Amino acid sequence: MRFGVVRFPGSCDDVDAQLAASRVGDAVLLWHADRDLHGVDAVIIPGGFSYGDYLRVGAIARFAPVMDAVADFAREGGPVLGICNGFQVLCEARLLPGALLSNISLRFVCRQVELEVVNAQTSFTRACVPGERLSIPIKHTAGRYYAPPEQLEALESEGRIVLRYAPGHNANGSVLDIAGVINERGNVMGLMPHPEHAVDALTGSADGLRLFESIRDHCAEAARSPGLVGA
Amino acid sequence: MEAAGAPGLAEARSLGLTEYEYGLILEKLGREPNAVELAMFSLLWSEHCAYKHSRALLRTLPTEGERLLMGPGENAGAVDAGGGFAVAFKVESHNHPSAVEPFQGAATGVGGILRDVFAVGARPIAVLDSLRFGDPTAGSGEAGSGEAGSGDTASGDAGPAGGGGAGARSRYLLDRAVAGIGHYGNSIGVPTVGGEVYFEDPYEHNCLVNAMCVGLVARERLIGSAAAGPGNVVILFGASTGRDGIGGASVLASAELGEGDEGKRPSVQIGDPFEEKKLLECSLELLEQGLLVALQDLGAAGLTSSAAEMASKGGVGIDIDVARVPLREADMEPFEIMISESQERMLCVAEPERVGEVLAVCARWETGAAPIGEITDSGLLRVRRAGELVGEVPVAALVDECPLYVLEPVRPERPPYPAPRRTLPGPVEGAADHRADDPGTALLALLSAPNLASRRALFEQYDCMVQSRTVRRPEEADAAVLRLPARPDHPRPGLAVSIDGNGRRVACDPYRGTVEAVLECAANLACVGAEPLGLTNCLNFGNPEKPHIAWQLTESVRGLGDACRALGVPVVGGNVSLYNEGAAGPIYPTPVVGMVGELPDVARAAGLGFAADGDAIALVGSWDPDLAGSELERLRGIELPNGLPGFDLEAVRAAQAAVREAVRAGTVRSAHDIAEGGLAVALAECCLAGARGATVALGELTGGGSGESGAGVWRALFGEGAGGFVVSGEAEALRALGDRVPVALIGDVGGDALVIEAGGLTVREPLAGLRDAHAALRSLFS
Amino acid sequence: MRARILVRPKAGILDPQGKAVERALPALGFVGVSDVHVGRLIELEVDDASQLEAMCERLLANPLIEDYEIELTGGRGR
Amino acid sequence: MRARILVRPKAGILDPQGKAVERALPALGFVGVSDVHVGRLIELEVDDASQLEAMCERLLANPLIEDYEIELTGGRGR
Ligand SMILES: Nc1ncnc2c1ncn2[C@@H]1O[C@H](COP(=O)(O)OP(=O)(O)O)[C@@H](O)[C@H]1O
Ligand SMILES: [Mg+2]
Repeated sequence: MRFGVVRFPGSCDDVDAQLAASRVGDAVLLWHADRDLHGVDAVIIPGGFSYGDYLRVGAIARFAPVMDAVADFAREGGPVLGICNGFQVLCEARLLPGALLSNISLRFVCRQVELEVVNAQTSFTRACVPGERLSIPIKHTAGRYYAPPEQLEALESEGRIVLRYAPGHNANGSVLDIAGVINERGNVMGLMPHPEHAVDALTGSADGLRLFESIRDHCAEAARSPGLVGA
Repeated sequence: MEAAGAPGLAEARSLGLTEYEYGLILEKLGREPNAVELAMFSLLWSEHCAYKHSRALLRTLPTEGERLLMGPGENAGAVDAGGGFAVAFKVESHNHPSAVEPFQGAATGVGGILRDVFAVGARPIAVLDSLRFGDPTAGSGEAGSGEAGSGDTASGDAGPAGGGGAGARSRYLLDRAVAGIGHYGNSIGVPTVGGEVYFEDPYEHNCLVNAMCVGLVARERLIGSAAAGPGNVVILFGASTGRDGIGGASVLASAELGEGDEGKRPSVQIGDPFEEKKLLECSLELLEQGLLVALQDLGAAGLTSSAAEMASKGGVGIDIDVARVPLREADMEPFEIMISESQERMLCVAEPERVGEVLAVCARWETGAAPIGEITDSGLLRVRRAGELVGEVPVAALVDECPLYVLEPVRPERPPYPAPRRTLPGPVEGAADHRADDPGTALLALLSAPNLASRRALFEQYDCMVQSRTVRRPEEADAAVLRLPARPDHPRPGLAVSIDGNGRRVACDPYRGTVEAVLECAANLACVGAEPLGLTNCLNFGNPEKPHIAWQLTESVRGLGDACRALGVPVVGGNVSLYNEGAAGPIYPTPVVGMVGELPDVARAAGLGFAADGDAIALVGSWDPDLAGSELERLRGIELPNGLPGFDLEAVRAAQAAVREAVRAGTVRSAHDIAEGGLAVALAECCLAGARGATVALGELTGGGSGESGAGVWRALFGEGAGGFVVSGEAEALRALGDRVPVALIGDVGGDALVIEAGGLTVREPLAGLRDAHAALRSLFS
Repeated sequence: MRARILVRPKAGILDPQGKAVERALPALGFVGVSDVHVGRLIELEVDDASQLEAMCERLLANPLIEDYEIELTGGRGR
Repeated sequence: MRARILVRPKAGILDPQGKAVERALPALGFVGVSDVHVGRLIELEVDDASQLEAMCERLLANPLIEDYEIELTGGRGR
């Protein structure tokens, strides 16, 4: 299978995501100005500071030509994972509900945190065990997840809160300790923590690999039974 | 050229040139300089650009080495990192801009050093920062200013407010400088993997912000900045040019900041890391495609300095037409365009038939680019505006013929600094009676002292992991460890980096203090199993025209050279920042030393934390600590001693080699060098990093001095000096190290407290208490 | 035409920047300040002011978390 | 009293945000927009409006790189 990692001007964790994904499959970079996804099986919108994070995080990147293609890909059920800035971009693009506000501390925070897998049945977490804890770093200034109350209720009741910060690990003030959410159809997920920086015990943890493996397994299954999309 | 409307001597002086220097310019030109020419001379002949007071000293530093690829003189030095890679690195100061506007000053400091590294073709893979501020706990306990302006810079509302006392100002500077460094490094995707910060009163009116960058490049891709090939095209790319920092080099960096500095403030330079990210990727792509003859960043003195340096190195001339420079503000004068310090710009030279391709790569990265001139064989820097000649100066006169000044060093009778502020009760005189004091209290006071407390609250504001190379993060080991691509012979090779320099100890003894800084840096590398490849340094000093400062500088450089020779490490480059003085006098002399080392297997890099219960703990090295100039004496408000005790360089080198090899062989499970706060603090740090207690008996180490006053005990616990390490591992393995260097087994890992028996005194502190004390800086950032 | 767009955090959404200012002011000796909110100010020159609303909806503000207000401030220049 | 403080980058000082917005708008089909600047909007309730100037100088704006403008907008509430 092949992952495509979008590169915007100002993307920083694009190569990291590519390296991480290439541990479980092929991975190529997708240029922001290109409307073609070159036949990839899954898309990753990586972390960084697309367009300098100017105006509002993710606000400008969402209009890059490649995002039209990503939206089409998502509409057809293709798996899209947004990490950190990528999560912010997906929210701005309305491919995911909610928004990411500045951390309550107003500071950038880089820290290894513990996550709880709330839903292990998504295409992005199927290699995890429900309730399992993952050690994955965060690094961001605007990671406080917000959604209006009715939206939150829906997210919770539909199992769309996929990852939560474990008690004591919510460093940004996210509502309901939300670290990662998924769309209704189950094929677009965003999370603030960086699984691509947790793929090797040597650099801290290998727990993040589980997300990449999940996507790989999902794509393999989808390939075996065409027509199957989402979770 | 006509000297019509020549500005004359008075103007020259107001730009910082002396009458003598102005006379020299007349001589070299054979006429009076016009405004454009005078502006260019005033900047290139400033201390910052010309190294007028330091060049002769710098020539004494050892710059040769087997692994050296690029020595001082290029934008960054480079050494062979093995496996076909070169590692380029340099440290640079941004002190004065940071004192004026700490967020932007620190941010643009990082931006500047990054450009120096990618100017030689290397991808920046790590940033380190070295900071000095006044005491953040000084004055009232009242909250400081600037709280509102933390982290989020896109909307950072920092009031650079005064008020709240000296401590509040220092907290504000610290807060904003750290935020600025993080803002730039994080946004551009280069990890900030290490650094250091000290808080001392002499920095209160003149903070120091030094940043170091390390870059990686395939050996054959290293590129120099020598312009070549008359007829080749000079292209300016990156951000457009505005009035940023005009006069910066002369006014800001070469004069003392004094009472009247408000009025002298040139427009502050604003950093745009997004622009730099594009510039970085664009530059590396240009090099990868082999489109460039030479590449140079724009830093202090902007286009003038960059063009002149490139021409000088290549022995050619350059013609520039300022009308072709993309401007951010209309109606800029030619002299303004030539000296603007707008950030995020680079200059390159390309063959005419390659220009189209160069511009295409720039366009792809949405980076502005314009051919602004060409290489000539005239040996002149000629400035035109839409064809009309507006300035013409021999390159050699600008770059190489600035007068150099001879220092007139005079040793002061004693270090010319007031005693530190006393914050810990205890004997004032070093030799007084210690028996009444409690070493446990002293240990906690030391752990929570601003100079020793955990830096977590700072470094958590830095992305330390982007680029996926960071194997040892801050506070995990004495040096940051970055892995390199696997090689056939080594599956996990790596680099280790560290930056060090304790100005207070240099103030006590400029020679030995500087030697110690180099040794400490090398010790940090040894603890992760790394061998130094090269060294960079930034010499932060006061006004060198003052005899005692000249002496500090001379002695410090002598120490730097001797230490480098003793370790066999070449100086690959650096930076000098002089005139660091405030209303209350000069800063502590502060040579900051950055080192890069190599290690064969990053998986073996030892952490500093105790790793397993039951492990034995050993003290390695011929360690002979002394309280003179120690952090304990500082807390007690004891005057700086006039000189530091000597040490045996050869013995220190042997101890480092032994530790390095033990780490590489895997015979020790943790390693930590003993530095500020002495052995007791080092042990506490090992406990905290490993989240394990330890029981230690110092026995004989309290030495002959353990007599009546108890001084020997205190010296053993809290004395400082070079060459000591705390390691842990299996007792047998540790004992075996004793074949090569002095080793004393002093205790065992385990429990949830640190217990130290020393000459009849017992320190017993639960881990939780140590942890709370160590977290003292947290409150500065809440 | 010169336009000014005021973007504010929606009521009810925590505004830590406003809170931080509110906390910092008393420490500097300013009392009697409350209900502080920090938002964004965007000023621009626009030929066709009827576009502004759409610009705000699509780019300049995020209606989920922000309110905006458009003010036309007349002639050219800033 | 309700006050509104407009904080903007000083003329001549680089404004990367303004530049970014200016570049983004045409791509969204909004043409004829120029001279875009992004600043901050601070709104607050203050008892003594004569303090505002000092508050701006010391905390709300960074006078080295920003200009500010104080507007009193009358009654309470936001
Ligand atoms: N303390 C020092 N030790 C060794 N080399 C130095 C030192 N200070 C400056 N240099 C070298 O002198 C040259 C000029 O430095 P600088 O003007 O700071 O360069 P740049 O303009 O590229 O930043 C550089 O090659 C630098 O490495
Ligand atoms: Mg340079």
